Amino acid sequence: MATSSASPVLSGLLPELEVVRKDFPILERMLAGGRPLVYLDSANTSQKPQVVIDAMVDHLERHNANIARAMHQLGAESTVAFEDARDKVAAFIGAPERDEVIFTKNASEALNLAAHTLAWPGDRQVGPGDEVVITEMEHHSNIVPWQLLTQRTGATLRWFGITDDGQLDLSTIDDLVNERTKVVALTWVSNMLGTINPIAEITRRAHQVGALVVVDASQAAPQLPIDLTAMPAEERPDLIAFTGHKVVGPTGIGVLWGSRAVLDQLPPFLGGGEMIETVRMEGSTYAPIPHKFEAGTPPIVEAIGLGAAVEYLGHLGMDAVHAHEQAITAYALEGLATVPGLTILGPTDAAQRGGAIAFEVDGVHPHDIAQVLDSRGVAVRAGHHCAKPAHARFGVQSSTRMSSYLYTTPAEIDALVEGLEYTRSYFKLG
Amino acid sequence: MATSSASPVLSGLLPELEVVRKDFPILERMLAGGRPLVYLDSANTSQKPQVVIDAMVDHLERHNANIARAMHQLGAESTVAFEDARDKVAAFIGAPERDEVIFTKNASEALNLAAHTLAWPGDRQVGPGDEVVITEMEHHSNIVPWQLLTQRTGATLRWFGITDDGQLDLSTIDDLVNERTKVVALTWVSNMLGTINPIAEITRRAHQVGALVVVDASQAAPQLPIDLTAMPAEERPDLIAFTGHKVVGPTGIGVLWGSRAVLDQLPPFLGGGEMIETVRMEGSTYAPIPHKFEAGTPPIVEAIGLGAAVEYLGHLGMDAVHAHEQAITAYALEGLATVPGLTILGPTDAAQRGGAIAFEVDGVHPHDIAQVLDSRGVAVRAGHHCAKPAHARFGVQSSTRMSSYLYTTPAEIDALVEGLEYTRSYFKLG
Amino acid sequence: MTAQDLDALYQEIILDHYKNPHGKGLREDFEAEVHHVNPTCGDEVTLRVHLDAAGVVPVVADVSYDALGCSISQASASVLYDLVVGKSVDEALAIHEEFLTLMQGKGSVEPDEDVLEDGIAFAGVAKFPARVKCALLSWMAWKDATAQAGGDR
Amino acid sequence: MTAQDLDALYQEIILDHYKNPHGKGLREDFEAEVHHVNPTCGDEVTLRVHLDAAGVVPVVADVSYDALGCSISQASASVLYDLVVGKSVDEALAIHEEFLTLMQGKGSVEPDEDVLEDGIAFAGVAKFPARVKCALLSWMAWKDATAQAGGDR
Ligand SMILES: Cc1ncc(COP(=O)(O)O)c(C=O)c1O
Ligand SMILES: Cc1ncc(COP(=O)(O)O)c(C=O)c1O
Repeated sequence: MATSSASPVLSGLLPELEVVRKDFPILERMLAGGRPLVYLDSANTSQKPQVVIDAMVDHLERHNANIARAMHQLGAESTVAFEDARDKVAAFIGAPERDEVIFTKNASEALNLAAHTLAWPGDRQVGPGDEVVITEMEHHSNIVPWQLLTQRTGATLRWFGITDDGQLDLSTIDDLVNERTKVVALTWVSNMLGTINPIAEITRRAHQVGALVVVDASQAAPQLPIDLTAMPAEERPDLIAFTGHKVVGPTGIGVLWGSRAVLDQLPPFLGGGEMIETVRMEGSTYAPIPHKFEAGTPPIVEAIGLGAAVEYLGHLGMDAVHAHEQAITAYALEGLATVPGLTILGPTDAAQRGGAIAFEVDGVHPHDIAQVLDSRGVAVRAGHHCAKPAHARFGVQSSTRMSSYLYTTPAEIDALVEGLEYTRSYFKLG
Repeated sequence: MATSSASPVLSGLLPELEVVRKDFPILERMLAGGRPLVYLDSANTSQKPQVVIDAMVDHLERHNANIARAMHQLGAESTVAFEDARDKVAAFIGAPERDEVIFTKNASEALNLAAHTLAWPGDRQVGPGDEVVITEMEHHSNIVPWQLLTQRTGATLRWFGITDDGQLDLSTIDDLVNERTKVVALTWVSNMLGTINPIAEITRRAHQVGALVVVDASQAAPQLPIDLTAMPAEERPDLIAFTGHKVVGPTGIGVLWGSRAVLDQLPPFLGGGEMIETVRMEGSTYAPIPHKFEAGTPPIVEAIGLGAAVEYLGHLGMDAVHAHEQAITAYALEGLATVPGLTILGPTDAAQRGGAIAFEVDGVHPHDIAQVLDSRGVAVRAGHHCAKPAHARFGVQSSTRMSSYLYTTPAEIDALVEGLEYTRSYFKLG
Repeated sequence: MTAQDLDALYQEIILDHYKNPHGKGLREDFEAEVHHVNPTCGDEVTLRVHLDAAGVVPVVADVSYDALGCSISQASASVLYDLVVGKSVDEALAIHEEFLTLMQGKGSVEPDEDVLEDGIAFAGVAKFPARVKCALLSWMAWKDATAQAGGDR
Repeated sequence: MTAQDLDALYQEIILDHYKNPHGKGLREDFEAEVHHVNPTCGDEVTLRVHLDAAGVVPVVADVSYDALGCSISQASASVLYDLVVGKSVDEALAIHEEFLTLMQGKGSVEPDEDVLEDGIAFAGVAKFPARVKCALLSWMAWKDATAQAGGDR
């Protein structure tokens, strides 16, 4: 199936793709029925290279200890490994300061950290009369926290709509983002439509009215080179969230990057060990960032795994990863267009979108498509992909989504397209 | 050093201790200077048996996929493995219902989940005039969340004091726990003093006045057999928190157990994917427990590691683990008593305490003790152990803490005691 | 899963019900209406129950529904309609119980064709944990609506 | 670490200052008082700075302090006292700079005995990241207090 022998040669693919694939043990997996795995669900979670797994195992087998608090050799090794991981993540996104990188458990916690701390007294507190702006194409993890915040504080939630071709409808921006706007929270790359949003432009406008900009980079970080330091300050978001398991790292780890100025303004979120300066029963004072937002024992081995992951991506080069994604996406868009009755949701120009492609096939429900594909070893996602409002916007209740990553081959896309044809015949759609 | 040949034979030790130790790869580690590791910092974090590491590696190399949402074979495997881990954790604590087990990132998040959700509208909301009762011997992670809750809601924080011999001072219980009390939050086993608190008695009193009882079981779960179902309802806490990395599991995973009745009363905490029933831009409805409190991609591989960990403990038998801990603790208390100028903080009867033993040595600061011990391969903790108020209660600013676990040998205790004698001579204390 | 498993899942009977669902649509006579969602995938059903309480035992006079979902969830609503309408509420609840047992049996329960009729085609679904929820969506909604209509006293 | 490392860390000079700290205690003449904590371990220092601004350049007239902490943090406060009291604020800040460079050098910086005097004994501490904070606690407090007293204009 997914061997290079059968692959067409596309320009833009990662050099030595077959060698890169060998880094990922799971890609050798044979599924029931003797089929090789064709993993096209990377926007859901990415697979892990051996070096990430090995970094975690080495830590657990040789260096495991709690960090910061421990005054012995293992504790020192563990602390250094954990803080090195922070350096690596900071380098990965070009963070102006390494202490601006906060480790959370996933992107959802990072986004909730932002939304929760804005509810409590502080320079940025959101209250009645204030407005929070999101978009209709957000993942639920960037919708529900803001619904809870606005419901609980009496603020108003507003949102950007989506155009028919799957872009944010910016025609209303001057109305939506106004002097009452306290926060603009939006995704960089949509996990359903694939749309890449104009973060710089929206941030500039939001900053003009003094609003905080929170960017969900969960789908951007795996695919786009990010260099926060290189961004002009007025176009640089204030807070950025992403999740470890989508950038070839483990589960249990996410990142909130925030500018020091903003993080210093936010009150603490989770309280507990490590985030304090001093504790008395009558009251406590808090440590500076990043510790202020890292209560309790952090995901140590997970941070170390994430450090190895972003280093791995760095070695491949995020430009190369992005080019690969675009080449595969273009090839997939072409292939999918040959399937009768198939409609793509979102932009159809590979250069303007991420690698997640959601589609419908007339006459077959997404679950049934995913099930038939699965019987052929092809793993895709079916459902609402945690983006119900975006689905509702297009009048569909669910869709099928294929999503590639740096290890995806053109032959795997061929397997998908063949699988879809087989699905149509299985359900007797002429 | 830590070999069985030199060990005295104590009754109560785990059978085949040397074989058990072979399960933990890190225990073979040689430190700088060619010294074997003597790890006496298990109350800080425990070491991991090979089976936990292997379970994680197998998942990452062969079954990695996101859970619940995925409709393919890997997704099904991953979901089953994750939910099996929930079953194992439920069995480990004798939970009345497996869906009452919520996965968090650590104990701190679990305690914050409780404290945060009590701030928002719901049947249990805490407000002005209400009282929250904690104790002076809590870990910071069970102090700061309640300080934040009471500060933010206008409620009052009160606390149990500690007697001179390191027990909770219950003489004031009828005053402290009264009809204004909404929450009583306390630790089962102190991580500094080792005290085991009378959870049943305090819960009974709290339930009489209708207060919610939150128990921090971070130090109890590793050491004491827990069977929630066997507890009389009036003595069963409403919420219990513990952390994976102290029960031979990985970092990045914690547990909040709560009775369904109480969890159903609490509003959502983190909002996002997986915790919803349906999402519209105008508002959302939420999934039933456990998902309601598990927003976003959970710590999947960490839950699987934790499942393997509690299964491992189950195979050893928590009664046997507890007996081992008591035997080692008794031996350690005896050995420490021979060191001139050494004072133990907390109860000195091994049968009435957990395995963490904090102490002072006249004329040497805890950091210096820990440093000298480290030069001999003996890993202990020095500082306030995230229990500043308990230290302040005894007029000390920091202490040295040794903490054993199921893999600790009497010979390791001997190494500690010898190390302390060496420390005294190093600092020229007669 | 293999191609064989696939055929076990998608029995002809299921595909027939999917293409031509019985009793579909929302009708006006009803005592209770519920809306159930499968949060994992978003499948939805709105379902109404109409009970006839005139006789000695209440009878399921109609089950009308509007469902969005996959072939399994659509077909199971259609089979539900066939199996319960016209039965006494007690009989219908017994059938519900039997179907539930089949679906939760992980493939180890032998279905009774006399009771479940076309429902036996779902035996293959029981082997796919991810799809069991699809098959049960309308059945759970029906039980809920029946309880709200007072049918389960 | 090895026994050798241990001796590099605990130089005799450090142990002497620890046993007999110079300038310890809080004295009444001061323009600024600060309280610094090492959150990791809880070590604390309360430190007062008294500047004499009568002359052309302000001079550090006194540094008085009360500290709770390990041998390293106590000894470094004592050495701080010796090194800065009597110096002009500018000189003292230069010494501070030099000490900071030494401590952050991970063991690769060669200390200048003419400037740091007994402070060179801390060269061994620089190899122990966990202890660098101990050595710097009172020095950071002094800088902060000096700034508050207007000494760093
Ligand atoms: C009694 C107690 N509570 C809470 C915690 C916090 O656990 P974690 O740091 O894993 O959140 C600890 C351990 O550090 C503890 O000993
Ligand atoms: C755009 C987007 N935002 C947020 C998330 C949430 O990430 P996590 O589930 O790791 O918290 C995801 C992935 O599920 C996503 O695709």
